Amino acid sequence: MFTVRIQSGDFDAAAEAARLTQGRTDIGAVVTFAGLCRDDDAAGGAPLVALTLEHYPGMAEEEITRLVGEARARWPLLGATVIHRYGRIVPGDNIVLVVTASPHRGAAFAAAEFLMDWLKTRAPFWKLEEREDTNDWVAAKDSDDEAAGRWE
Amino acid sequence: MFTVRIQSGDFDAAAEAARLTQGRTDIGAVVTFAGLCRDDDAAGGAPLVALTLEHYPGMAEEEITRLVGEARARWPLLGATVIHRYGRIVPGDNIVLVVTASPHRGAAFAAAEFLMDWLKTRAPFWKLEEREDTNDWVAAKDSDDEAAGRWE
Amino acid sequence: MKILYFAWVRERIGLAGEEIAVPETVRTVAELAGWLAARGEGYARAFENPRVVRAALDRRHAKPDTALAGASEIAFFPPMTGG
Amino acid sequence: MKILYFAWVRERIGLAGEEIAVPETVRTVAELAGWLAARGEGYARAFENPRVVRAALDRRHAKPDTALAGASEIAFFPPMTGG
Repeated sequence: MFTVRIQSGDFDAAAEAARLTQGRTDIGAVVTFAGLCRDDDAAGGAPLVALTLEHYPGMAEEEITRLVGEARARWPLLGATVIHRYGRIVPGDNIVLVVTASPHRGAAFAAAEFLMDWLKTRAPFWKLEEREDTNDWVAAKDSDDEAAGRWE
Repeated sequence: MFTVRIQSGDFDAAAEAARLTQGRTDIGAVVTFAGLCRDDDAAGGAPLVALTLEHYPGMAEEEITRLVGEARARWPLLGATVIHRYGRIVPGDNIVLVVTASPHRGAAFAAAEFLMDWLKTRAPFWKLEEREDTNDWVAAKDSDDEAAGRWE
Repeated sequence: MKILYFAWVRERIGLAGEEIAVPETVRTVAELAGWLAARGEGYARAFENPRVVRAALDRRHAKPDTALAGASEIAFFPPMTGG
Repeated sequence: MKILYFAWVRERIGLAGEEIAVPETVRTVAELAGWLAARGEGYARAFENPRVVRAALDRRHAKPDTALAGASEIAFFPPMTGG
């Protein structure tokens, strides 16, 4: 089962992982990645109040679906779920979920990491940081381009 | 919070992950690995009825605690939970859980994979495969030694 | 042609999207960005550093030299920061 | 000295563990394995390929040339297959 959802509400990581494995005996490894909103206290900066995630409706789901297809072409996946939230998110809350299921752990780990790396650089989402004194768009990180580049 | 448990009963992956993040805003990434008993249908073999996991009480917990310490020395972890079951386990059931929490996804992924690779080759557990016609001890895999070796 | 703007590209232009009749002489993504930049101050600021503005044509990532061809929807936005 | 056996080492020897007075001439893990192998048929089968039997001394992985020194517990077992 392969699922991609873009939603404003929270997700239940456990329920999503359970949906991939229930009633099956061919899955040996399930890797779940949850990305959370972190109060990173930028050096000298004011505390983060919230993130607002803007997205490109339609393309967000289509692009992530293409990434899942690419992951399936590279690794023997028996299931995958990707959920990305949009809207206002406060520190400690979930932002993104990736679950991969495979007979073997190496494939499940690699596919989850691949999906996260590519999500960061290709899924059309933009983070606006709301701090006590300012609102700023988050700048893309070179380290994310490098992380995605290692799969090419 | 760092936790190692060896138990015969099942675990709740979601509850364990939630315990690591609740009330905190400094965690950006949580990686959860669940290893399941798979009916692998060895070529021409009879179906797997169950696995029985034997372990070395005392040493199992101590050795995994040492591996968690090694992971903490290598990556900036804010929490980790490792649970390994023993006893009779049927296809589809959980065997092992690794949860890692970190500010950044790269560290959480790497630490979870490191812990799984080293668990496979260093934690004192042995699997007895119960099939319809035979009971056999699982042989260690060269691929597991190679997976562990890449961290040295 | 339907043109969409996201994040600070949207804020600078002051519009989430618009329907524009693009001249036939404007053939690529980069040419469209340059043509839009001449429409006013907000557009000029949005495209002041064209290398950091990304584009999608009919909801697929496009490069500066990608031909607009018969595309019906184009979006301009900053490098992505989701995940 | 407390000696423990696991998995097929335990099955071949027919014991999960035993308390044995090890002669002082037996100084290393490999020497102890060799000395045990001479105790009977089950032991001989357990240690017939000494390279595949692993050991832990006081619950830490040990190598064939690790000295028994003052250890109080040693365990012999096949390569591990957990996880």
